[in-house]
Amino acid sequence: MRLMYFAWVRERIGLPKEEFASDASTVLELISELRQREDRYDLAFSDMSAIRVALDQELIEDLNTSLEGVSEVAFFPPMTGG
Amino acid sequence: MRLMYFAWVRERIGLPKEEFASDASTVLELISELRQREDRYDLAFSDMSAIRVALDQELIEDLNTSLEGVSEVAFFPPMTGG
Amino acid sequence: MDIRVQDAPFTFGEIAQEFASGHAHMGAIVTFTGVVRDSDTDDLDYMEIEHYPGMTEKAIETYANQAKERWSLGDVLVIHRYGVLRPGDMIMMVATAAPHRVDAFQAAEFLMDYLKSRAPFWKKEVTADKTTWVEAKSEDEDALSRW
Amino acid sequence: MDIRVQDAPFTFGEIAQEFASGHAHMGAIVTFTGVVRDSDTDDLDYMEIEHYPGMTEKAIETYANQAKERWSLGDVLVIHRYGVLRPGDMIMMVATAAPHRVDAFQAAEFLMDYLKSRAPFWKKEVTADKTTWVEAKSEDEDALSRW
Repeated sequence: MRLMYFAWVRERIGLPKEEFASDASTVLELISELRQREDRYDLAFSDMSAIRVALDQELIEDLNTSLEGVSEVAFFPPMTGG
Repeated sequence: MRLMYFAWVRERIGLPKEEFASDASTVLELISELRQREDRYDLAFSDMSAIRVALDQELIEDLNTSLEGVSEVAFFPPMTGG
Repeated sequence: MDIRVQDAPFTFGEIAQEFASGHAHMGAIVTFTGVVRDSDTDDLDYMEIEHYPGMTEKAIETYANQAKERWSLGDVLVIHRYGVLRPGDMIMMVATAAPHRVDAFQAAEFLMDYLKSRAPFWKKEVTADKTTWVEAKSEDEDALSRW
Repeated sequence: MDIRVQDAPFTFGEIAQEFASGHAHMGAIVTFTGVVRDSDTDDLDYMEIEHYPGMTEKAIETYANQAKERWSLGDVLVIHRYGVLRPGDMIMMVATAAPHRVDAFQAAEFLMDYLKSRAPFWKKEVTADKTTWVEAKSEDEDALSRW
């Protein structure tokens, strides 16, 4: 799947996006996998209250949401538009 | 004092304004005097719930307000600006 | 503060652009524009707006000052026309500039509610076969109670 | 419905004028314009807005459709810029046209509240000596609860 990072999440991880092969069945499992990869991921996801998630460009509220059929997962801080 | 009439009050009375010498001490007394002058005044003031009053260009709520020192009294229907 | 009561048309876009420019500390600009609506049967020939010269300007200034006391505002503009207007013509506009959006919105709505029911304007609608004074709506009067 | 996400500047007044014209059954036009505010110490060099191409347009369209379902609206326009903006530059605008003023105001406020906290934009402020990601405000999140 494609992972997308925005704003300071992008800066902490050091990438705007990447392809990542994962067997995670939920968002929470995917985050655990990423945190174990490297410190920069662990740091980026250390405070999940500051992270928002979109699956295929739709915001989700619950980190237990299934990743089945999802091709793009985006992680970013709370939005500051307007 | 100067009396001013607007919108359908003006049309019913048939004048935009007039000078009128009155000894009325309140707005209510002035209206009674006017109603006794002629039918067109009586008709214009027959439903006071549909009439708004300004003294020297300030809206008033209470018809018992004193006319002391007032030089301009205006009568008109509820306003429809905007 | 800029208050204009006039029979001449105004160009909303130009005035809005000028109002919105050059306020480096005002993050939020709100405008409201009132347009003459045609009747449901599209037969409105024209609308005629009467006002009370002198009182009109004073009343609008009073409400604009009240808005500046209640909200954090950088600037306020009100233009209101009188005379003959046709469907699609712009009757009036309000513009507010504030550091934050809530103040700009609230002040503009407050001004609109007061202009509707407390500024001395009266509207007459003229079609081919009749002339009608627009009646004040009870919901416009009720709208004032929220302030 | 007209939704534009762009890095190019836009001329608020021209777009507002065009939007407000030619709606003979829409009596009320509301616009909101967001302007880059300088810092309290006037040292903001520029702001950089990042967004999520694709999702941004979809999210705005979703909220605009929700507004059209909730209120009686004739038309909706949203423009939001991304990229580098300087103090005084216009970041975004919303415009709504409705038969009555309450719908036009409510829809514009609803859209603003959702654009603030639910459209994927992020602002970074750059001064001579530091770079800061703007933090989301709890009052912006709270504002959503009224809808």
